[in-house]
Amino acid sequence: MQKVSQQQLIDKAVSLLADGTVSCVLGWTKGEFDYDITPALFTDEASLRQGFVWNDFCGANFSKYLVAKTRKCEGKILVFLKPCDTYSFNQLLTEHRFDREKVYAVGIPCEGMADIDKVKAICGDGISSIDCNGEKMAVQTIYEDAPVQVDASSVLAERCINCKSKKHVAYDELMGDEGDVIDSARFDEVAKLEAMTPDERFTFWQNELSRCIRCNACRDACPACTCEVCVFNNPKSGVENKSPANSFEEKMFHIIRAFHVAGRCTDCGECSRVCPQNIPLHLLNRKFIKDMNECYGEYQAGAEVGSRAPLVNYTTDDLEPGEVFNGRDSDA
Amino acid sequence: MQRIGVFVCWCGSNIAGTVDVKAVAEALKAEPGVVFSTDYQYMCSQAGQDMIKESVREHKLTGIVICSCSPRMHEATFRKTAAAAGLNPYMVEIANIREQCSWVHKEMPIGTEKAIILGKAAVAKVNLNTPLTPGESPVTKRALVIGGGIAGIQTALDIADAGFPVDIVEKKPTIGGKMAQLDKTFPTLDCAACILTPKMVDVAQHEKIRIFSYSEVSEVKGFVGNFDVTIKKHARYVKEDVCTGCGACVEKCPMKKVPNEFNLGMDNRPAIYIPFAQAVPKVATIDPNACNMLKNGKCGLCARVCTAGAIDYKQQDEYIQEKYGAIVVATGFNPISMDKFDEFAYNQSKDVITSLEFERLTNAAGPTAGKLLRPSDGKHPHTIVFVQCVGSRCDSCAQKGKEYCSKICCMYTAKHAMLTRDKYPDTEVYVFYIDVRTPGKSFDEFYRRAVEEYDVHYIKGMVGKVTPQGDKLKVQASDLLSNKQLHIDADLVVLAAAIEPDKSARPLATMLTASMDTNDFFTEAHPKLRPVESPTAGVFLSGTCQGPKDIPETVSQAGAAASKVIGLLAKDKLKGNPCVAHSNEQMCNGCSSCERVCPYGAITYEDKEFRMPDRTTAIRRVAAVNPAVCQGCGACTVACPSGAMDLRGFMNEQIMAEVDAICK
Amino acid sequence: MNVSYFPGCTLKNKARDLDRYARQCAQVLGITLEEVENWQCCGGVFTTAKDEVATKLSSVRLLQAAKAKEQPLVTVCSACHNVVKQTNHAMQIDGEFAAKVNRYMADDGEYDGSTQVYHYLELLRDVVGYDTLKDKVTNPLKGKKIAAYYGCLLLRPSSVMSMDDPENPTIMEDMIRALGATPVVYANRNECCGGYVSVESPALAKKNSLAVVEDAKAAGADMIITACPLCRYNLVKNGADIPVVYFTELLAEALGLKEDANE
Amino acid sequence: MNKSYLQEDLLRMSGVNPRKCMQCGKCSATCPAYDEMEYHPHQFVSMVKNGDIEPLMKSQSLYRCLTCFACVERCPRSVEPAKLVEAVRLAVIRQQGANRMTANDIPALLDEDTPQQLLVSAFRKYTK
Amino acid sequence: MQVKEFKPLIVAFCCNWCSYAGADLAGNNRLNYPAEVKIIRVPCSCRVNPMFILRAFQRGADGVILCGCHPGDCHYTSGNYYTRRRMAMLFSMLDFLGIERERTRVEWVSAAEGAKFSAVMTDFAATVKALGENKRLEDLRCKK
Repeated sequence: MQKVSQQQLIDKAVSLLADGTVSCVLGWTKGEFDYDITPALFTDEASLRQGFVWNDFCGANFSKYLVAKTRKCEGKILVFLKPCDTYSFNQLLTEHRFDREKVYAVGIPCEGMADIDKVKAICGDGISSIDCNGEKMAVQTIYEDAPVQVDASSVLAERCINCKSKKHVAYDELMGDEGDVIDSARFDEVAKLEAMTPDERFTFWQNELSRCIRCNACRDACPACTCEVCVFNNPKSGVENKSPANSFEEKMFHIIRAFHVAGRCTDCGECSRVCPQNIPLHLLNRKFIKDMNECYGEYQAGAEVGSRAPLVNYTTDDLEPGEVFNGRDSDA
Repeated sequence: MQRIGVFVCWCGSNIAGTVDVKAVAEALKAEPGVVFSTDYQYMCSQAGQDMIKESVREHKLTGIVICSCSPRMHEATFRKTAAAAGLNPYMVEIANIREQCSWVHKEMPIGTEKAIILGKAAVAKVNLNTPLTPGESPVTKRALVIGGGIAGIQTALDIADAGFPVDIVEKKPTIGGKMAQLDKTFPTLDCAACILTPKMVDVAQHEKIRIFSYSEVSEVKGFVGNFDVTIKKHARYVKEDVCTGCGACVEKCPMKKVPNEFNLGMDNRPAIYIPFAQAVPKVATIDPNACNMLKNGKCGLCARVCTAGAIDYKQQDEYIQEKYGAIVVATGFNPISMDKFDEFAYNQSKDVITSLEFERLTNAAGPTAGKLLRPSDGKHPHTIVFVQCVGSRCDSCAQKGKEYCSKICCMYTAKHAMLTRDKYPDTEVYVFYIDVRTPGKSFDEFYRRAVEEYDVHYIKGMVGKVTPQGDKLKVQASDLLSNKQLHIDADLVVLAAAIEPDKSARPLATMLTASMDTNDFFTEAHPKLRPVESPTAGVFLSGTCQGPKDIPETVSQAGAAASKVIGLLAKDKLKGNPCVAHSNEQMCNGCSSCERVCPYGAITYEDKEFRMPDRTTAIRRVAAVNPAVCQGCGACTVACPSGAMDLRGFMNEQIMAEVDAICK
Repeated sequence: MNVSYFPGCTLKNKARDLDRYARQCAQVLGITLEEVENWQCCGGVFTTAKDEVATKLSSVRLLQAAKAKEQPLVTVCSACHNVVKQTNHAMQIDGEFAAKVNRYMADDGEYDGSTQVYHYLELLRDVVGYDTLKDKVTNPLKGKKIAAYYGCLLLRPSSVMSMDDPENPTIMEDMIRALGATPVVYANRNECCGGYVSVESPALAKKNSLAVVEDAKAAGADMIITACPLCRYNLVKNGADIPVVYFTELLAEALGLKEDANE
Repeated sequence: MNKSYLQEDLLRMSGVNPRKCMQCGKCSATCPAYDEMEYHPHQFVSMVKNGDIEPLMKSQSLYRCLTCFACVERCPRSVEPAKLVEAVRLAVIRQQGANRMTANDIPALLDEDTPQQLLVSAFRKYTK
Repeated sequence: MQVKEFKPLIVAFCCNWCSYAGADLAGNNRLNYPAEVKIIRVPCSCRVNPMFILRAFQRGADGVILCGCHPGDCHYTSGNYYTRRRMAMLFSMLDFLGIERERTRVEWVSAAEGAKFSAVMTDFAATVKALGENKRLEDLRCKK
C-alpha cells in the first residue's frame, strides 16, 4: 500500500488544475488489466476522477515524457514524481531537455512497486483484478472465489528491493517527507558476475542477450534515451539495425546503449522493468555506475542539476585503461 | 559516385623494394569508385605531380588516393597538386605504404598485401570525402599585452611601432615590473633604471599604446583575431587624467606607516603614494586598506592639498570592454616565499634577506639611498654570505621548492658580489654554490671577474644552518672541495630565492584556455619551434611567464612575440582548418555534453525553431560550433550521445569505412 | 576524553616529573590518561632500515593496544613519540613491512596503522586548545623568559611527524605564551643535543649541548623547557647554567599543581 | 659498474636512491657531528653510489651519526643520507661479533642521572 | 595435414600528432613489427568512438589497439584524458561481458618513441595471436 492515496493525488491534481497552476496532468491510467498501468495526459477534472490511477503498479517514470509534452502543452504540466523519478528529472534538466518553468513537480512518497511476474508466480494466471489499498494486496483470479492475499513486500520489483534513494531531489511541492538516500545492495549482483570467470560471464550474457527480440522497449522507456534521432534509427550511424541478425548484434546494441547512457543513467531500472524478455539490462548500466564510482569517485547522475558526469570529466592522474582490472581477480 | 584515381609511388626502391607497386595499382583498380590507377617512380616529383594533374583532367577525377610516404610528409604537397588541377584539396587521401609498410616489413608478398589493404582503406574513405573549404574570420587589428614589465613593455613597443594599436594591462599602479626594482644589470652593469625608464616613457608617449594600470583582465571571450576582453580598472581614488604627479598629497598624507611594497617592505610609504619617481603613469594611488578617509571618513588631507582636484574618494572600479586580435601574456615572476626554508633564519633575522631585497638595498632610490646597510641596525656589513639555489632544483618529494633551475641567480649573485667588493673593498663576500651556471654571452667572463679580480670567495657547498646570535649570523656550511665544515660569522646573509610565475597567471590561463605546466609556467605551442606562441591560437607568450629568463632573453622573446602578433594582425582574414566539428541540428539534443569536453570553448548553444515529425514546430536548444575556434580534436563527437556531432575530414562514416576496408 | 597513554621506561624512572605532572595536568584539563597495560619499551630509537622488524614490534603492540580500545595513543617523551609515530607511519605506507610485522601479531591481532598518535603537546594544542589552557591557568608565569628546546626527535622527519614547521616551530612557544610567560626564540632550538652519542663521544654531546644552551641564553632565556629526558640529561650534564625542566613541570606550575605534586 | 650485493642490500634496506643527489653538500653543512666524522654525510651518499663501501664500514663515522635527521629534513633532493648511514652501520653490526657495545660497557657509562632511554638507544644503535 | 598459421587481424587507431608520427619514426628507423597491424589515422585518440572498436570486432578484427599522446602531452591539451576514461570503462564492460580483455589495449606512444611503437605492436600482435581468433564479438556474416 502506498502512503499517499489515489484520492489524495486526484484531489491535488484537481485543485492545481482549478487554480490555474497547471493546464494538464501527467498521470497513470489503467490499461487492459489492473496491473497494466500506462501513462496518460489529463486535462479536466472529470477524466481525472474517472481515469487517474495510483497503486503499486505505477512504476512508469514520467520524466522522459516531459521532453515531448512540454513542447506541446500550453501552460504548465503537473507531474507526480516518485523519488527515483526525480533523479531522471534532474538529469534531463542537466541536459537541457525540457523547460523547468513549464513543469509543476509534486513529489510523492513510494513504498516500492510490485513486479507482476512475482504476483503471478504466487497466484497463477488469470488475474481479473488487484486491490492494493489494504494492508495486503488482494488478487482476484478467475479461478478462485476469494481474492488471494499477497504480502506486498514479497512481490517487490528488483529495482525497489535495491532502492538507492527515497529522497526527492527535485520538486515544487512535496506530499510527505523529503526522504533520505539509503544504502542499498544494488551492486551485489554486478559483483557476483565480476567474480565469475570470463567464460562463465560470457555464457551468462549469451543466455540473457540471445533472448533479445530488439523490440526497443528498453530504449523507449529509458529516461536517458531522449535523443532526437536515435543512432539505431540513423542509417548513417553505421549501427542502424532493426532486428538482431545474430548474437553479435544483440551484444552490440546493448553495449552501445549502455555506453551511451553511461554517466547519465540514474539507475531507475525502467529498462529491465519494461523488457518483455526479462533480460536484466540494468546490470549493464550498474556495471558502468559501479566502475565509475570505483575509478573516479562516487557519482550519482541526477543528484543535482548541472553536475559533470565522469565521462565528460577527467583528472590528470586517472588510472590507465589497463589498470581498471588491477585488484580484481586475475582470472584471465 | 566518386571518380577516384589511384597513384602508387615507388619512392625509388624505398617502396618498390618491398611492395609490388604494380600489383597494388592493379588490385585497387577493382575497388568501388576507382576509374584510374597507375604507379610512378617519384610521385612527389614535378613529373609525378604533373601526371596527377593530367589524370585528373583526362579521367574527370573527383577524388585522389596516393599510395606513398606518410601524409605527414607530403599530404600538403599533394593537396596543392589537386588544387592546381581544379580539385578540392580535401579530396585527397594518402595511404601510408612507406613508413608504415615497406619500411617495416621485409617480404614482398607481405608488404604488397598490406599495401593493398591500406590502399583500399584510403579508397573507401575518399568515396565519402566531401569538398571542404576553410572558414574565414576577420581580424581585429589591436593587441592586448597583459603585464607591464620589461617583457610587456618591449612587446607593446614593437607592435605599436609596426602601426598597430596596443593596450597594456598592468595590475600595479605603474608599469616597469621587476626590472624597475633592480639596481644594475649583468653582465654590463648598466643601471636598470637608466635603460628601462626611457622605454617606459616611450610607452607613455606612444600614440598607439594605451596603459591600463592598476587593472586586471577579468574576462576573455572569443578566439584568435576576435577576442572580447573585459578589463577591470581598480579604483585608485585619484583621477588619472587630472593628477599631475606633483606629489604634494604624498608629502602631506599623515598615514605614513604602510610597508612599501616597491622596497619589499624595508621602508614605509604613505597611504597615498606614487611607487617611484619615474612611475608611468605618474599619478598617485590611494591604498584603500590604509587610508583613513576611505576607512572611516576622517582625514581628507590629500583632497585639500591637491590643487588639480584629482582626488576622488567616491571612485568606483570600472569595467572596460575591448576587442583584440591577439593577446600577449607577460605576467612575469616573483621570488618564492622563504617560509619553508627557515633553517636560513629568514623569518628570525632582518639581516637574512632575499636577492631582490638586496637589489633594493643597493639601489640609489632604495630604502638606504644606495648605501649597503643592514636592515636590523643600519650598520655596514663586513661579511656577507650569499646562498645559491634556495628553493631551486629541489626534488618534488621534498615539497618545499621548485624542481627547475631559476637560471638568473648565478649571474645576479656574481653581480651582487662584485659590486659589493667594488664599492666596499673591506667586505668579505662568500658565495656558496652547488654549480655556477653561466651560459650566455660574456656571462662566464663576468663570473670569473668576480672570482679573479674581485676576490669573491666562491665555495662549492651549501649552507646548512644560519643561527642569529647577537648582531652576528652564524653560518654553518660545507666546503666540499676542502672537505670541511665552515663556520662563518656573517653580518648579512643573502638568499638566492627561486623564482616562480606570478600568482595571477593560473586564473588568467583558465580564462585564455591556454595550457600551463605543473609549475604554472605557460606552455609553448612547440618547445623548440614555436616558443613564443601558446597552443591556443592568438595567445602569445613573453618573458618569464613561459620560464625563467634574464633580461636579454626576455627582451628578445618579447620582440619575437611581437613579430608573431604583427604577422597575425597584418592579415585581414584568417583561414581556418576546415577539418572541424559540426553539429547536425536535426539530431542535436542540446545536452551540453560536447561543450563540456571541448578544450577550446568552441561550442555554444542557441534556441532554434524546428519542424517536428508530427508537423508541429518546437523550439529546441542546439549546439553550434565556431569553426574559427575549433581545432578539430573530435572529443565532442564521442561525447555526443546522438551522433549529431561529427568531424569534417574524419567523419564517423569515413572512419568506419576504413575499418570495414581493413577488416574485409 | 579518554586516551591511551604510554609513559615509556624513562618516565617510570629518571624522569618521573615528566610523567607525574603530565598525568596531573591532564586530569585538570579534562583528559584521562589510561596507561596501556603491560607495555614494553618503545625501542628507544627508530631504526630506519626497512628490514628491521623485531625492534619495532613493541611499538606496534602498543599501537594495537590503543586501537583495541579505539583510543588515540598519547606519549610525552619525545623519543618514544618519534619511535611510535615512525613505526605507525611505516605500517601505513610500507605494505611489505606491515605484512612482516603482522606475522608476529597473532596474539594481539593484526595492526593496520589506524591508531592516531599524539604527542602530549599536540593534545594540548589540538584537543584541549591553547585558549582553553589559558583559561585554566591559575598561576600565570608572568615575566619568565623561557626557551623551548625541541631537539631533533620531536619535529623530524617532518614528513612523518607532521607536528609543526620543522624549522620554525611554534607549538611550545604558543604553550609558553598560554601559560603567561614569554617565549624566547633562538635558532638552535631544533638542533640535536648529541643524544645517545654521549656514550660514544661525550665531547660531541658536550659541544652540541652547550651550543644550544649558549644560544638560548644569548637570546635572553632564563629557563629551558624540553620534552625529552635525554635532552635534559645532556644539557644539564654538560653544564647548563640555567634551569632545564620538563614542559609538564612548567605546565603544572602554571596550573597551580606543582606544590601538591612536590608533597 | 656492477652493483655489488652489498650495495644493493644497502639501497634496499635504506630505501635511499643516491642517484637523486646533486652533491650540494647541504647534508654535511647541517650535520652536527661533522667534525667527528671521517666520512661526512654527502660522502656516504656518493661512496655508496659508487660502490666504495668498505672504507665506510671500517670508519668510526658510523658511530658518530646522531640520527637527528637534520640532513634528511634539509636535503633539497629528498635523498635522506641518515638512512644510508644507518644502513651501513647495520651492515657492520649485523656481522657476527661486530657489536659495538656490550653489557659490560654499561657500568662505566652510568652516572646517577643517566636516563634509561640513553642506554636503550645506544644499545639499539651499536648492538645487534 | 598442415594447419594454416593463424594471423590475427589488428586495427590500430593512432593519433596524428604523437602515435602516428611514432609509427612513422618506427618506419624511418626500420623497426619491424607484424604486418597484421593496420593503422587508421585519427586527429586525436579522443576521436575514437567505442562504436569504431565494436565495428572492427564485428567485421572480424581480432584485436584493437588505441594509441595516443602521453597523458599531459595531448596536442589538444585534454583529448587523451577523455580517451583514458572512455576506454577504461569500455574495456571493463567488454570484460564484464566475458570478452577477452587482452583483445583491447590503449598505449601512449609519443612521436619520439618509434622503438616503443614497434615493441608495443609486436607484443600486442603476439598476445592476440596467442588468444586465437575472435569468436565472441564477431559478426559471422562479415566473415569471408
